Parts: sequence; C-alpha cells; structure tokens
Amino acid sequence: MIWTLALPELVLAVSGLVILAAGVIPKRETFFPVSMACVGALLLAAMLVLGQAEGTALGGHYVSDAFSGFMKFLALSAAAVGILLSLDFNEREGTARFEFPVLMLFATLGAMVMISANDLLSLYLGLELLSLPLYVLAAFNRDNGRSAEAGLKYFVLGALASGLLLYGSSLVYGFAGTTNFDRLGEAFSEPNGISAGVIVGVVFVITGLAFKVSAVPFHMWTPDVYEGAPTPVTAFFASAPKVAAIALLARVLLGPFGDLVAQWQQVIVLVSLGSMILGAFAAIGQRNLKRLMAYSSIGHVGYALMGLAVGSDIGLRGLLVYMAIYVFMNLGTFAVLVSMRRAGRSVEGIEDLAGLGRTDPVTAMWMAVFMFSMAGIPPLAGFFGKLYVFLAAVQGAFWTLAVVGVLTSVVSAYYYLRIVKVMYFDAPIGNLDRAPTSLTMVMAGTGLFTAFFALWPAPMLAAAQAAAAALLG
Amino acid sequence: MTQPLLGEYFPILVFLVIAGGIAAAMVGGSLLVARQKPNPEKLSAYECGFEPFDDTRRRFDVRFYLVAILFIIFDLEVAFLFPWAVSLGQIGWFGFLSMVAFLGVLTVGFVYEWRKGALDWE
Amino acid sequence: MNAAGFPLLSLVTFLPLAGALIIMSVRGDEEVVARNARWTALWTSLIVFLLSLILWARFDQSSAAFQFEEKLAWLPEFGVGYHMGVDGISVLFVLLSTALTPLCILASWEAIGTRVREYMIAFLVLETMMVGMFAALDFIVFYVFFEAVLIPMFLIIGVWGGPRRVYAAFKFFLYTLLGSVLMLLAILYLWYNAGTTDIPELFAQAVPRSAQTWIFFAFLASFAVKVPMWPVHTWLPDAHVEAPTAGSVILAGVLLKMGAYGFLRFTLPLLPEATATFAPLIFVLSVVAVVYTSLVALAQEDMKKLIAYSSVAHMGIVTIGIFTLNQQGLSGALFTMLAHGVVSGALFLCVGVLYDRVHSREILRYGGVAGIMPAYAMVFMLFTMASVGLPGLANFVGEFLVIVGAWKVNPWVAFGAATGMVLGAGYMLYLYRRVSFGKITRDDLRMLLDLSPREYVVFAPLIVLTLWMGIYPQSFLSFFEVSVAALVQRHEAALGAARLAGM
Amino acid sequence: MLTIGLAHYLTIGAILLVLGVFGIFLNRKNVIVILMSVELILLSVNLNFVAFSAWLDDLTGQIFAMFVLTVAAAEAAIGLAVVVIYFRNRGSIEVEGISTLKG
Amino acid sequence: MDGFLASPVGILAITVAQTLALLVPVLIGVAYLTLAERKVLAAMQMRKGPNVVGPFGLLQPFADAIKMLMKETIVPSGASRFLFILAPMLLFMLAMLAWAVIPVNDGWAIADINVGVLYLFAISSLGVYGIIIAGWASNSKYAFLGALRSAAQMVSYEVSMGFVIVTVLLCVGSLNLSEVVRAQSRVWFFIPLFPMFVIFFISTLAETNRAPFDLPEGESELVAGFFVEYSSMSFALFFLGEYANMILMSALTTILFLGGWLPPMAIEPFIWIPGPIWFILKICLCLFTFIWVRATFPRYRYDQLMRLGWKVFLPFSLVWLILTAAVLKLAGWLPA
Repeated sequence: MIWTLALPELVLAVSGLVILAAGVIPKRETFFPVSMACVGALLLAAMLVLGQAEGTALGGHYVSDAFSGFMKFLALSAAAVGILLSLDFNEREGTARFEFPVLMLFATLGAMVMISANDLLSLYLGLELLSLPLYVLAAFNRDNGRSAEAGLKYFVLGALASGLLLYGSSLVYGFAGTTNFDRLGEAFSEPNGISAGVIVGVVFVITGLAFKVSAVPFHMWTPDVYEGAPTPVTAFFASAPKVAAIALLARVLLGPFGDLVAQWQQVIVLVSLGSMILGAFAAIGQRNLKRLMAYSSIGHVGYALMGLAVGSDIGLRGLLVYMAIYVFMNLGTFAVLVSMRRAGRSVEGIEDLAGLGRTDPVTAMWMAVFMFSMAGIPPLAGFFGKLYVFLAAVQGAFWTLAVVGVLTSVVSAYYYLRIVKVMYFDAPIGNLDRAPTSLTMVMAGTGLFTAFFALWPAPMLAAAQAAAAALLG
Repeated sequence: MTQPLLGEYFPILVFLVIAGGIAAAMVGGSLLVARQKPNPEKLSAYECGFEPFDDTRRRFDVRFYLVAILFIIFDLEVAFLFPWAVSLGQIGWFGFLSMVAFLGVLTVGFVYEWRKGALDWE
Repeated sequence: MNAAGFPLLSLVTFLPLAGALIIMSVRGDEEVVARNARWTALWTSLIVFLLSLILWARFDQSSAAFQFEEKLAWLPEFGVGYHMGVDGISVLFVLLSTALTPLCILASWEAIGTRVREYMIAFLVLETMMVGMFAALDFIVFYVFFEAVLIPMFLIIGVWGGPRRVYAAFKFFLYTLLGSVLMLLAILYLWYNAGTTDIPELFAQAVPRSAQTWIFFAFLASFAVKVPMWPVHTWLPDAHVEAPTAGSVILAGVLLKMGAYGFLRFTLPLLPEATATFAPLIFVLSVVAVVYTSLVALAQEDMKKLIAYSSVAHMGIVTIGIFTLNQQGLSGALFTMLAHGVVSGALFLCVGVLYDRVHSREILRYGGVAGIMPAYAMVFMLFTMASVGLPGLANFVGEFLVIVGAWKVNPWVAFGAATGMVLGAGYMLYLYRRVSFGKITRDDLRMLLDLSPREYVVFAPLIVLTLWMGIYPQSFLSFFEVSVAALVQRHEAALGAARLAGM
Repeated sequence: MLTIGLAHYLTIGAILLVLGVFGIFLNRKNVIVILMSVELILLSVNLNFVAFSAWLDDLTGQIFAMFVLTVAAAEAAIGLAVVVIYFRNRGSIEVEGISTLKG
Repeated sequence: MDGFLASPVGILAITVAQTLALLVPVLIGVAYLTLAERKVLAAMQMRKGPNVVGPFGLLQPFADAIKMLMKETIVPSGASRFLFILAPMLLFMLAMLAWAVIPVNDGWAIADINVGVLYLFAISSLGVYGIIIAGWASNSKYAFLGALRSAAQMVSYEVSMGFVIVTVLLCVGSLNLSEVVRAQSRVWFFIPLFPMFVIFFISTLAETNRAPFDLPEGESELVAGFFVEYSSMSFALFFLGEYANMILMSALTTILFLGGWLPPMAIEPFIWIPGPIWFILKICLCLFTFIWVRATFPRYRYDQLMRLGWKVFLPFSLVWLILTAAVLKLAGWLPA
C-alpha cells in the first residue's frame, strides 16, 4: 500500500474539501479567492505529477506511469486555464458562485483518477467523479433555460453512457473473473481467455467511453450541450474531460484489452472515420460558434482516435501529441469565445465576429492563429498534431483512415476559414467589448504556444514517446 | 447460486403473503360488508368545505426535496457503515482511518449544506 | 560549413519576419502606422534582397551539390531536422522571390489604402514562406513552408481583393490545401520508408516501385494544383482577378513556380520510374493546357483574367519541359519559369497601373491608351512582346529550349507547345491592340497621367531583367546547367538500375 | 424444484438493461421516466455484478455493486436537481420540449 | 412425520404456523395498545377512559373494529384508485413484515437471517413509500402536504437512527439480531451508550409520527395528515400499521439497548421467568413511555423538529459514533 504514489490526487482531494469548507463559511461571496485557491491547488498537483514516482498502488487500483503523468499534466493545466477563463465570465453573467471552481476542481480530480485507473472499479469511480460535477456545471447558469437544457441532456446521455460502460464492466468481470487491468491482460493473453461474453463486454465499455469522448455515433449530445452550457464550461468540456476519456480509452484498449486488438480495432477505425466525417460536414452549416466548436471537437476526436486505431507506439504517440496540442489551441479558441460580448451581453454567433480584424486586431490575430491551427495549416501547432497521427496511419498502412483524414481536414478547413473570413473580410457590425486581462493572457499564452510550437517540439514529443512506451510496455 | 442462502428468506416470503392476505381481507371485507353509497359531494377532496382552488399536485417547497437528497446521501453512508462496523475488529487502523476519511468528506458536505441554509426551515 | 560563413539562408528567410514584428509593434494613428509600415516593409525587403545577392555572388556554378547548407537538430530521433541549402535549381528562385517582394511592396504603395500595416505584415510573412520553401532541404520543413504560404495569401486575396475576393480566396485556399494534404501522406510514407525526411538522404534511397505510382499521383495532386495544370487550374483565374495587383504578381511570379519546383525537386529524383511512366500523361495534360487555356485567353474581356490564363499556358510549357527529362527541356523549363516570373509579374503590374487610375480591368473600357500614356505604352509593349516570346526578350530562350527538348522526346509534344506560343502571340497582341491603340472612346481616359516616378522605379528592374535574360541568358543558364545535368544523369542511372533489376 | 442459476440472473439483467435503454429512447412523455430508466440500467448492472460475484465466489463484484449503488444515489440526486432547474425554467418536463437547442 | 416436516410442504406449513403464531398476538397487541393508550392517557388526565364496552372497556377495540368494518370506503374523485387502496395495505404489510426477524427468545426468530439489522432498517425505510403514495393518491392538498412532511420527518430521523444502530453494531460485531441480544449478556447497551439510547428513543418517536412529533397528522395543523381522505378499513389499516410500528420500534429498542429477552441480572429469581416474558415486559415499558411522552410534552413546531433531527442529532450521533469506534479500537474491546 503505497500512499504517497497517489499524492497528487490526495492533495487535490484534500485541498478541494478544504477550499469548499473555507469557501462556504464566510458570509460574503468568495468566488474570486476560491477560484485562485483552486488554480493554486491544480498547479500544485501538476507539480506533484511531474515528480511522481512510477508504480501501482492502492491494491492495484491505481497506476502511475509516464503515460498517466503526461495526461494528468495536460488535464491539470487545462483545468487551471479553464478556471481562469471563467473568472470574468461568471462575474458578468451573475453566476459568480464559489462552487464553480470547486466543481471544476473535483471534475479534474475525477479526470486524474480516470487517467490513473488500473481497475474497472477505479475507472468507473473516476469517470463518475468527473461526470457528476460536469452535469452540475453544464446547468450552472440555473436561470437560463438553455443551460438547464444542456445540463439535462448531458445528464441523461452521460448517465446512459456510464450505465452501458458499467454493464460492459460487469460482463468483463463475470467472464474474466477479475476487474484488475493487469490480471485482465493476463487472462486475455491465454489462448482460451477470450469468450463471447468478454467481447460483448468490451463493446459495451467502448460504447460508454465513446459517449464520453463524443465520438460518432455517440456524439449527439455534444452540439446541444456545448451550445447550452456556459462558455467557460464548454471550454472545460472540450479539454480536461476529453483528455481523460481518451487516456482511459487508450489505457483500456491497449492495456487489458491489448490482446483483443482484432476485436476492437475495426470498431475504433469506424468510430474514427465517422467522427472525422461528421465533424467536418456537420459543422459547415453552423452559425453558432459554440455549436461549431462542438462539431469541430467531434472531428478532432476522430483524428486522435486514428492514432489509437493504429494501436502501435507511434499511433499512441500521435494521439498524445494530438491531444496536447488540441487542448491548448482549443482553450485559446474558447478564450476568444468567452471574451465575445457586445454591450455587456454575451454573443456567440459567427457573424458577431465580423470585422474583428479591424476592431480588435490582437484578438482577431489569435483567433486566426487558432483557426488555421485547427485546420492543420503549418507551421502552427495543429499541423504537427495531425502530422503524427497521419504518420502512424501511414505506417500501419491504414490508408482509408489516412486518406479520409486528410480529405476531411480540407473540408473542415472550410469552416475554420469561414471564421477567419468573417473576422477579416467582412465589415464590422459594431465593436465587441474589450476582452478582460485574464482572457487576453490566456489567449496570448495559448496563442504563442500554437504559433511557435514548431520551434521546439522536441520536449513534448519526447514526453509523448516516453508516455506511449510506458503504456505499451 | 447457493439455494440455502436464499432459504433463510423463505419465511419472509410467507410473512409477506400472509400479511398481504390479512390486509386484503380486511379491505375486501369492509367493501363487502359495508353499504357503499357514493355521491359527488362525498367524494370531493377535503378542503374544509371549499372547492379546490388549483391542482393538488402542484409545486412544493424545494426543501422537502433537499431533505430527500440529503437522506439518500447519508443513508448510503450508513449502508457503508454497517459492514465497516461489523468488521472493524478485523480491518485494523487502516480500515478505521479510511472510514474516518470518508466521514470527513461527508462532514465537509454537511457543513456546506448547513452553511447554505439547506437545513433551515424557518 | 557554407559559402557565406554565416547562416545566410536562414537570415534571408527569417529577416522578413523581424520586419513584420517591427511593423506589428508600431503604435499611433492610422496615417503614421501606414507610413511606417510601408517604409519598414520596403527597407526590410530591400535588405533581404541585398543579402540574397550574396547567393548570386558566392554560388559555385560548377557544382551540383547543395550549397550554403545549414543543419540544425529539430527532432533528431525522428530523422527530421532543420536543413537549408540551395543548388542550381533553387538558388535563382530564392533570388526571384527576394527581388519581386520589394517591387510588390512598392507597387502597393498607394494602391493599398486600408489596413496597410496588416498588408505589409502579410507580405513579409509571405516572403519568408516563399524563400523558406525554396531553400528547405528537409521534406517536413519544405511542407511547412509550402503550406504556410496559404495563410498570408488567403488574407491578401480576401482582405484587399476585388468584389469576389471571398470566393476567390476560399477557392484558392481549399484547392491548394486539398492537393497538398495528399502529398503529405506521400511524404509520411517516404518518411516511414526511409526513416528520415532529409532530402539529400532521401535521394540516396530508392522508393519501392510499387509505391512509386501512388506517391507520384499524390505529388501530382499537390503540384498540379499549384502549377496549375489543366484541369485543376480553375482557381487561378479567380485568384488572379480578385487579388490586389501585388498579390497577383507574387502569385504569378513565385507561387506558380512552387508546383513546378516540386516536380523538379521531388518527383524526378525520388520517383524516376513513375516519372518515366507517366510523362506521356503529363504531356497530354500540358498540351491540352497550353492550347485550351490559350483559346480561353483569347475570349477574355478582363485583362487580369487574360494574363492569368496566359500563365496557365506558360506553365504548361514548363511542365512539358520538366517531363522531357533531358538537358534542354529541363533547362528550358527552369528558364521559362524565371522569365515568366519576371514577365507575368510585370504584366500584372502593367494592369495594376491602369487599374489604379481607372479602377477597371475591362479590356473594352480602354483604347488609345498609347496616345495618352506613351511611356506606359512602351513598357507594356515590351512585356507583351516578352510574353509572346520575341527573341531577345526573356521568354524566348526558355520556350525555345523546351520545344527543342520536347522535339527529342516526341515531335507532337513540341508541336503542341509551339501552337501555344503562336496562340499566345495572338491573344497578347490582341490585348495590346485593344488597350493601347484605337480611338479614345471615354473621356475619363483623357485625364490619365503617365507613369509616376515610383512606377518607373518598379518597372525599371523588371525591364532590365527582361532584356538581360533575353540577350545574355547564359548568366542565368550557367547557374543550373550543372545541376540539371546531374539530375538528368541521376534519373537515367536510376531508370537503368531499375531496368536491370527488372530483368 | 427449479434451480436458479447464473443464466437466469444474467437474463434478468439483460432484460432490465434493454428496458432501461428503451425507456430512455422511446419515452416521449416525462423526464422522470428517463431517470427511472437510468436507475433500471444500474439495477441490472448490480444484479449482474452480484450474480457473477456469487458465481465466481469472489467479493469484487459485490464491492463493485456497493460503489455503483453509491454513485447511483449521487447521480440520482444530481439528476433530480438538474430536472428541477429545468422545470423552473420551462414549467414542464416533457421530453418533447427538450429541443430548443438545435443546429 | 419427520418426513413430512422436511418436505417442502411441511416446511411451508410450519412456517405458516409460526407466522400466524407471531402475527396474531401482535395484532391483538395492537388492538389492546389502542385501548391502553386511551386508558393511560385518561388516568394521567384524571379521567376514566373507555369503560362501556365490556368490563373496564376491554371489548372496546373490537367494537372499534366492527365499526370501521361497517363504514363506507370512500375513494375521492380524482384519486388514483389502485394506489389509493394499495397505500394502506403496503404500510400495514411492512409493519407486519418486519416482525419476521425479531427474536422473541434465544433462537425464537422466524427468519434468523444474518443481516437482520439491515433488514429492519430497510423495511422501516420502505414505510415512506406507503405514506407518499397515500398522500399523492388522495388528490388532496392536506393529504399531500401531510405526506411530504411525514416523509421528510421520517427520513430525517432515520439517518441518526442509522448512526445509532451502527454504534450498537460496533459493540456487537454482527448484523444478526439474536447476536445483538447475546452481546448484551454482560451489560445492556443503554448503559454504556446512554446518549445514543436517548437519541434512538426520540428518533423512534419521530419515526412513528408520535407526539411530540405528530405534527404531520396533527389535527390542528393538517387535519389528519396523509390519511385525511381515508375511511373505513383502509383507515383502520393505517391505524393498525402505525400502532404495529410502535410496538416494532419498542421491540427494536428492547433488542438494541435493553437486552432483548435477557433478564436484568442473571440471578434468581429473574432467570425463572422465561425470555419472552422479559421481552414483552420491556416492550410494554417502552410503549408506556411512548404514551407518557404523549401525555406530557407539547407538540414541536416543524422547523424545530427538522432542526433537532439534522442539526443536533445527526452531528452528535456522528461524532459519538466515531468516538465509540475509536475508544473500542484503542481499548481493544472490539469483537473479533
């Protein structure tokens, strides 16, 4: 029983509880200090993650390796940025309640548990710890019908997803006799270890996780929830939980189910293809930026899953790099979306960006950087993400994936360009409000990362490489 | 699937049937024996003689609902405490401290509820 | 390490970005910003040009090797590095890019009145990308620059273009992107196959015969769109017509060369067998392009569109030259590219001059310009003649060489190319007659002023170049003779080896 | 006497799961029914876990079931809260009405 | 004969007989509890109470029963008929069902299951359903509000009751009710766990909607709470269920804290008296206290009631639980 191995999670959990108690006791609203405390706790946890030793703990339920370290660091920094995004937004929308950052913190804790899960039980608990705060966050603006509806939809489909995942887990448990990933792996590597029941179970588990990463055909909640939820929450949805769910999917499929690769590979290939195609085509007609970003995220998940479908270490590395880059450019994009206000009211139509290149050149420039990056145009970071997953697909001779991938990236370039077009080619329709400092800082930070990732990609690639190696052993 | 395990519960099934039988017999007996003469006035809901103003199953105080949620949480906590209490002798200090940590988490939740006024009924 | 003694190519490549940064940091009211932006951009591009002249001076024409090489570890464990260098094939394109940029900036001095700062930034970024692309000796680095060109060009067309600029910008962007992502897959395959993306190292490894075919088509998809070859040329007229004058100049002068450069740099050396196999296909497409677009050009009412179609035709001649795979054809193709870069750029500038004054590109709108703007008419005539391929002017040498090269391969191809030249004479002279001669029908034309001093400055170097290339082509040909010879030799050796292996 | 074996429990579990899933997708009236369907799914899972646990003579399944119960309670609490918020905004919890967000 | 007893039919017959042997006395007990309550209250208020039907009014419960039986069963318009009838039956059945695990003497439990405490806890939780269904099915505001209040009150006190039970379990180390009693052979738990005993007893008052926590059905507040619309035998079922619950709660108190069937001291002459008698005596003592409390204390306000449950009992019992566990742990008194 090595307690200290799970130190980042413990620290996060304890600080979450302390912050919650400290936040509720004063008579006045404590939104800002609590937010700052949460950011601090997240950063502390991130530092602990960097120095985390490797091994399994807590009765084999918890595993810490280079893979978990990479993904956790990503999730934690995404969550910290997510809280920064919410600061000004919540003040203006009248939702500046201190529960908001605390919920984000607990969701991140769930994400971390998921990433480190080495047992179906800890997987489920992490998943739920992540999902439950997210249901609340989606409906956080409780006086807004759209937010409530988003919360309801997310809840119903999320609960269904975890139900399916659980059902799959129960079958896997029943037919394999254990829930521990290591022992499942051993069981499946035996010649007769794979029964029909297990395969059905695996399919259910994949289905449940596909819901969470909003991959086709389980994506239908995504646009509605992204649109309805408060914008910083949407930003969070598209980052930390996605990282965690993808990490979990990778760990489950390549770890315990690694020997069932023949069974799940086709499924993942189809899911990846479907996500890329839907993400590209469904976004074209969107007028609402958040909705567009929802479809965009579906598409990006498709690309990331391409790396998983290949199943090799190169594929996994591609997936990791892709997620890392995606998270940052996505947060940057949402920083712009969060900042969009006209006369104090939040706006989210594409046409609201009209003429931004003239009225607010700096924001427009960052937004253009993010859009071109999402479209995968070099030398921006998004290109390199795509590069590595495509490399994996080419290497594994997954030609359909590769060709569909590049073609859909051209299609999706169309709608990203449309945003650039609106910002730069169209005449302004009145100024947007000036973005608050917290947001411009986030934009600049993520924007610089996106623009200049190409200069020094080696550290991230090396980290991703190590992470992939750790998972595949 | 050991049959004896469930065998212990057989008397409960019998109990259920007999208790149900008694209840049904009492209600049924009354329906048979007593004179039934309903009329609309008699059947209208009791509202001190007034006509009902609005729908009965209308919105009600959200605190009832809060109590229900609180109950679910704490009752489950009790469900965890039962096996813990029974086996505390065998699980050592680790078991004890785990539950203390668990209760600590719940206490934080409880403090939160308290401060948020979920327990106030004035 | 390299002939200049310092990382000259990187400096030439990235100096414009420094200029862009300076412009970005300029604060003040719009007037001040615009003036500063113009001057900064001009000076930056001039300095870059002067620096690039070192290439001209220090380039060793007797070697086919890559010169001015620079190598930096970027992703060493993946075999990807930052590798720059030029050989005979690329060096002149670097110079062409650095030379055209200051001219473009000058040309847009007054034509661009709005958002000058952004415009200048876009242009400097564009210059970086162009130079970088020609100098890159790593496939990934090449691809990065190759694609990145799209961003500034998209903005230039879209923000400062004509009425249908949005359509044109999108069409330009998506067409090119579609082509190049397919190439990306091929690059990835090569990367996986060879474990490196270093171009000289890639040259040393044979690509399996089975893979050559699809890689060839993946490359073709990308380069054919860029060149552009018939039938994927349709983005070009739109982009040209809608782009601002300087944009058109860069588009015609440099960007179109990127496709042909790609063929030369990658398709030929890497895929010798596929190249040989599919050369007839390219000939057919090119001849169709030459003849068809020339005919289309004849029917154009818009000056820019006409010149755009003429570009397609000229580039058809270039692709014919490249796929002749012999010394004359390749040299001719390279020379035509350079000459076309200068001449068509100049022609777009000529159109720009009129457009700045009248704000119309409709041919019928003009007539009798020669009477009012005699100097302009002279300049215009010079470039028209050059475009037609008049001996003594730039285009002639290249096209002649291509036809000679093509003749060696197949007389019919040579005939097709020659037909293109004849038709070219037709539409260019027809254009010139309608614009310059005839009666002045519109009163507003009478008020036109002749070339301004700034415009003289813009045209002067182009005139010099056109004459120089026509009269003494050897000073340019000498740059790439050795490289082309080596290329041809390599190609034949590779084919021979393949044939041997096949037996 | 009929011996009740693993297969029976699994069948019941599967039936409950299917009922739950259908309840979510075919239900067109009331959101509460959806919540109940979710609980039904979790119930089927628990049944599976406990049945397997007894069959395998392994405690993990029962522990899992305990956790599922707990999480289900939390989930139900949050779900109801979300439904209440939704009801306050809409004044109705009909499933048909949940379609304001559309692309 | 042995063969018959071991056969399924034989087992069934025996079980049925056992069940009836337990249920009939309980029902009679319920009947006389109503009479006892009236009598005791009367005595405390210096009056006579029922004394007309039979000697000392001993036949009064039967008279009441017959009266109820002859009344018309009214199902209000707008009520959901099925649920309306089901609710009292459910409540009654639950009150009966719980008796299945109660050990009247050593080994005298009909279903001696090893999770008896959990079973009782579960069954008593289910009672809320009967109340909610009754209130909802009546289609009457008073009934509905009464049901809500009643339910909220019951669940509120159930939590602290749960904690109290856990403290007892800590000292027992088993969930079997007979074991709970056996564990008290040295000392009855109400002595070491006195505060918990008090909390438990008060909570049972609230659980059973008894005075001073009877406000869900307080006539002056909500006419008659959730069963305002009921009449005839369905009303009687509620009534019976409630009083059966009272007895059940007393039995539970007896088992958990008062040593079940055990005599106060294992000496003569106490051990001459059989266990069931001790058990019944203790139950009677509890029931008397129930009535005594009713006669003595004024009714609580609803906010006071909830406050007591959540803000006093819950934290207190939680802390006490941890303290108990820690003390037992430190002293090594935990049952292995």
